[in-house]
Amino acid sequence: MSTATGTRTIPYIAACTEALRQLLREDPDVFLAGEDVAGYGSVFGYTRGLLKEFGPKRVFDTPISEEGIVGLGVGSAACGLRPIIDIMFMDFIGECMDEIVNQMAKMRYMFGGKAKLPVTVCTMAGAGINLAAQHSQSLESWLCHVPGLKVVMPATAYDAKGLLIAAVHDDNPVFVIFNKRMLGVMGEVPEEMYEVPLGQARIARAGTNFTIVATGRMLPEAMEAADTLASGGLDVEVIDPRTLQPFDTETVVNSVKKTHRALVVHEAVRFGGLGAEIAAQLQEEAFDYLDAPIGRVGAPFSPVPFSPALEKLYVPDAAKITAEVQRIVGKAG
Amino acid sequence: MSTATGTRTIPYIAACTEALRQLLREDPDVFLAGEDVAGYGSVFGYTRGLLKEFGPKRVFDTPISEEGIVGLGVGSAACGLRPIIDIMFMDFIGECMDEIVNQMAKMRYMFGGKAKLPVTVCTMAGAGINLAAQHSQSLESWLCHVPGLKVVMPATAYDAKGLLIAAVHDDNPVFVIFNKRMLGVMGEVPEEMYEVPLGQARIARAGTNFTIVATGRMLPEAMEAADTLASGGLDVEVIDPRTLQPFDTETVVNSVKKTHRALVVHEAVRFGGLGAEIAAQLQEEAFDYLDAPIGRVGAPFSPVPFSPALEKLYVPDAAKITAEVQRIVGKAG
Amino acid sequence: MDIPKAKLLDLHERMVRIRVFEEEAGKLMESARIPGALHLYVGEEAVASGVMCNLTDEDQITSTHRGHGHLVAKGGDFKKMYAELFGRATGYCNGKGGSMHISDMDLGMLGANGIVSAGPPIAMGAAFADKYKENGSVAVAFFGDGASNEGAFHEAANMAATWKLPLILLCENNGYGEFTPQARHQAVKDVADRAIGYGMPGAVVDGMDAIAVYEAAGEAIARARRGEGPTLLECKTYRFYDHVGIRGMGVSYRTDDEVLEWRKRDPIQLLEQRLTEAGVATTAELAAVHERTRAEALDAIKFAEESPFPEPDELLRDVYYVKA
Amino acid sequence: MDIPKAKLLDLHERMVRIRVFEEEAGKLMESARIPGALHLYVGEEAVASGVMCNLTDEDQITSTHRGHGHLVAKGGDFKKMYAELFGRATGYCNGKGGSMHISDMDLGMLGANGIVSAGPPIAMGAAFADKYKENGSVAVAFFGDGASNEGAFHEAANMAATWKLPLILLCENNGYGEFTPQARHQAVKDVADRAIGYGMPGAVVDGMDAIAVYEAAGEAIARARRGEGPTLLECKTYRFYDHVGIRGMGVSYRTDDEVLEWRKRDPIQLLEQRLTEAGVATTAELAAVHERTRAEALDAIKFAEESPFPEPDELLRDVYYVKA
Ligand SMILES: Cc1ncc(C[n+]2csc(CCOP(=O)(O)OP(=O)(O)O)c2C)c(N)n1
Ligand SMILES: Cc1ncc(C[n+]2csc(CCOP(=O)(O)OP(=O)(O)O)c2C)c(N)n1
Ligand SMILES: [Mg+2]
Ligand SMILES: [Mg+2]
Repeated sequence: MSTATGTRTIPYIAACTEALRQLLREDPDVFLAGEDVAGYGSVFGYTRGLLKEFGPKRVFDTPISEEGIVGLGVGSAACGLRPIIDIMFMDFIGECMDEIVNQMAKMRYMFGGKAKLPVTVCTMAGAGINLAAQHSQSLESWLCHVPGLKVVMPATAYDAKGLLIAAVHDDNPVFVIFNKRMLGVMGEVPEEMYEVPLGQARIARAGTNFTIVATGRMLPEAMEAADTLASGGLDVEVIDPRTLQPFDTETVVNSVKKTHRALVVHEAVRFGGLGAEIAAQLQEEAFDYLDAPIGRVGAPFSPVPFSPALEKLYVPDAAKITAEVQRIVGKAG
Repeated sequence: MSTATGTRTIPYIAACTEALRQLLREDPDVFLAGEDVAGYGSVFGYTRGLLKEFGPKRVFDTPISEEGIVGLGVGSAACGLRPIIDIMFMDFIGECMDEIVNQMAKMRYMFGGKAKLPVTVCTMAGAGINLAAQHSQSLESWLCHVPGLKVVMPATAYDAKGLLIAAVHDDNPVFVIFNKRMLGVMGEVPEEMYEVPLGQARIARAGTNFTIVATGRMLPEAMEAADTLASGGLDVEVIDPRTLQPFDTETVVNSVKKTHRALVVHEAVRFGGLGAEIAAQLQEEAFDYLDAPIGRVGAPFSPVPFSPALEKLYVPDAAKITAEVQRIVGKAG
Repeated sequence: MDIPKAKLLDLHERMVRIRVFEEEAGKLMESARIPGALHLYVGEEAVASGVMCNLTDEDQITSTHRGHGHLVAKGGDFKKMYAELFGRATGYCNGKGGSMHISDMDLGMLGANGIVSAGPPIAMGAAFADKYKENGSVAVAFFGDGASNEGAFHEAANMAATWKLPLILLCENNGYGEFTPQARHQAVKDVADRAIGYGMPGAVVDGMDAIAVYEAAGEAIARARRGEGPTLLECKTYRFYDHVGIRGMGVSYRTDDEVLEWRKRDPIQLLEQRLTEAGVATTAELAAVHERTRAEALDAIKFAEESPFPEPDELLRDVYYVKA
Repeated sequence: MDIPKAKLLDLHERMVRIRVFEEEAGKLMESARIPGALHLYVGEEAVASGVMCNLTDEDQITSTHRGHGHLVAKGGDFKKMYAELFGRATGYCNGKGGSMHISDMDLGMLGANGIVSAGPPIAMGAAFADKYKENGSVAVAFFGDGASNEGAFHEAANMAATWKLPLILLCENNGYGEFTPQARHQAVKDVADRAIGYGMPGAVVDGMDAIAVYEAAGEAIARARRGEGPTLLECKTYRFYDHVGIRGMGVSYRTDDEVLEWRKRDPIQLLEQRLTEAGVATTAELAAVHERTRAEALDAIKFAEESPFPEPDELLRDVYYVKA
């Protein structure tokens, strides 16, 4: 695998940039717009160099106007372009939820199928770097509840590139939710363009005794927990849904039918998070196979605190996942 | 019960108006603001007469500026007033989600407990009267996912009055989600002020064989389904959570421990709706008591269609609930 | 008037088509033959028609909750429109949109919209696409005086001005945002004044004078086509019927006098008077337009009412685009 | 200058307090002694100080992501401020807010804010409360040139004007919205021009001239206190350090020349020059202010760094108000 032609080990952030570059090269109707994505290359640096290569017609900065920015995406997509829109922090989607939910998501349906909206929205979620309550949220469950949207959350460099390309190639509105703490994570990434198909989960680690479903930044934590648990004799299967909407129920259900126990992990607040939906589906689809209730690990029911002393208690991690698996396994007796 | 002093049978809408009137009379710091709530008495008519009694200082119309309207609520509440804010249709909260989620919900926490925000937001949810995709949504699960907010959804005239009063008396931001199809529903309502305590579910119908948890407009549908099922020998308990956040898990869990089977019903889209959270909690808390998976009935995964021919297929009703209970009971064998 | 006769007659016909469409639609609503709520455009015909006479099918518009007039003026088909109001499978949106989401992408009509001020950002995006493709097209965002207080308007206006997009922000100021008079929802008299804050030209036009609208919109549109950027055009107009339907919900918020005063300036009568005075058309010729339009409307209503409802499988269709 | 000497010295002291607080805070960030990101106010001291010299603790302000300066000028306590930046239990927000949410409700400082343009709607609500209570207080919303493009600003401005609220919309135009120069985020040169569209007065002030800001803000505030409604005041200013921290992230978006040109108009030096020339204070007296402030800051930093972190149970506290 590591010697496949043109595959290098590069950081997640470079995989994002490469995907954008290739997408912009591939199709003159693709453009990239957002706050400080051009001149500055985004505050996260993931669009650096693109203005230089593609010029200000294709890559440009917008005013600080999230509702307008999404409107730019909706209107131009409806007129045949293929916009890539950046909403700097996921926390800011509250500024443009109407445009996302009542326009972008519904236009096609409301117009009886006569509109096509190939628009991609990139945004950055996640806590853990002391940015406090308004720059740390994971709000994907809002979007997943909205018919008409697709939502992906890449957890590896490979998926960051492949999901972003698939998102832009898709003829529907797709949200690509990156995680700010993953930008430096290294991974093997082919040089050429490739798609990670939307709607397909990945078995990140095969196992037989227990299933952990982990999204985004929680994937490496779950992998670490699985290692720890392995030394205790539990052979954990770890699944990365990759696409959150449409959700690949089948892969997860099949795993649980085999392992009989599962834990869902996400960074978002536990109450009302996507984990609730996944747990609900699992008990619906695999009820007779379950030896224990489906567990859920997510953030506690509070805003994200600034103090490092509290934030480290707030964000789920391998230790919490391990403990929760052990509790469930214990319970299952 | 029907002869309690000062109790009359009045419509849900009149219960709302009465609560507002009594709240405005009780406390000079209470005011009511929203689009066309004063001169016109709201497009739903539930604030009619209040301008006349309280004058334009206490009851007034705002520009069409949802973000500003919520800001009015946040800023004035932080400065000691007790605002009641109306967001005409729940579909419009996308216009003010930032103000709701990043300001209203978090200010107290971010300021280390030094702010108090006694603000109530009233809004109208629900489909079924051919208002199409942007005037029919039930988006409560977004709000329930946000720490710092409380959310109630009255399903009877009694609760409309009592929950609204409790919401305004509460020193936290509370959303009161009415349903446009319930405004004419009659119920017994005491004349005097009373609170329906936030966070307490109500057993709307006691039963032993099966639990239906139904919110808002789905309560009467669930009651009808329970009647139908009773004639088939199934003694259904129906629970109305009344408050969605904080959710009264205990009442629901206790019921399920007794009945061993449950169905959660809401008008919102099923995927990612509050039903997912309730189902997830139930299987966590009552796993060993369950004879069948927790079922969920909600709207299908599409925007709300305009055509009556489609909308009647879209909105859950007694028939769908009955069928789903029968399916679950059959499955449970 | 150095406007060609054909153009003037075109202008007139569009106005009559709106009027007739709306009167019949209003009756359908009041008699509950159709479901849902209609926001009628009667009284404001000069605005949509005056603007649309300057556009082709390649130009885009975004509309409002009061959207029938815009679609009719842009060339909307009565049959598909009425069928949509009836919620039938033959409607513009297969019955799934209804009055508030009626649209025709082929005519560049990007939808009526149930969200106040949702149009400007979308039209701004459309104008961006026009500029990007250098196709010489423009986009027009219709919105009301009430809508001008939404943040969405502000953001779209600023972006359009900053990027010199071929966008016309077309404010239909009918004096009320729903039931709230303008003076109680904004401190300015002219929404057009807001143009100054974005660095674009703004102008006020008599929205009951179809020719004035035609000419002012024509200038703004020409300017946009020349790549000189957006314009905020405010047309002072009035809705002759209520906010919703013909009689509304029976709560009075306008005086009878005010309504009568405005009705005296009926935009169709005003234009007809000018056309006959100028010898462009005879009274009989103009009356004939009304008549044949009425016949077309009644015929379309019949078609609509006889059309089938969408099949159940339509419920979940077109939530997403699916490759064929 | 017919401003009392005490007022002038007060103005100067507030500016110095901001400068010193920020320089030390910047060092703490660059040396990673504190977590998170800081947006420093250095260069803009005249604005916060000039405004705040007109306010009492009963007046409210809302701030921005660049909020330390506003809190210092409003009388913020160095110990509680630094402790907050350190994420300690003794901080203003018990360590839960940090730089971007630093606040002191007792001083009427309704929070720094991580959401651009979140301040104006909240300040508008505060101004509404002032009017409602007829307490003679005013609210001031600070916001940037970049923030003036958000819909939230627009909605708040329109509401304040419509209701004649005692609100000052105080634009700190430092020429950049994050890294985007003003000319690329809006077509107007003066944000103050937007006032016209709301029907309120607007004015441009030299934001490096503390006395000019003091006087212009004083007028607007007096007007608001008289019940005559809001004003949009734009102060042209500049941030001497980067958008985030002192050196930022090393991507250049301003020329060195531009920065140097603005630094020549250091607002503190400008004021000190005027004060000494007018004989209001000697150079030594002014220097003493810097010195004692620096000592206070270092002392406060020591206090902060020695303070305990919040206990784990603080995590779930104050999500809701709970009756005692
Ligand atoms: C975001 C949003 N807020 C409120 C409404 C409810 N509403 C529908 S029409 C309307 C009035 C719009 O006024 P204006 O823009 O002047 O248009 P007009 O009806 O006068 O043509 C309102 C408030 C809505 N549909 N969307
Ligand atoms: C709603 C929102 N959008 C974007 C950002 C990211 N952001 C933080 S500061 C900033 C620039 C603000 O510019 P301006 O208002 O001019 O203030 P300045 O930083 O120049 O003081 C941006 C875009 C944000 N915090 N909130
Ligand atoms: Mg209007
Ligand atoms: Mg700035």
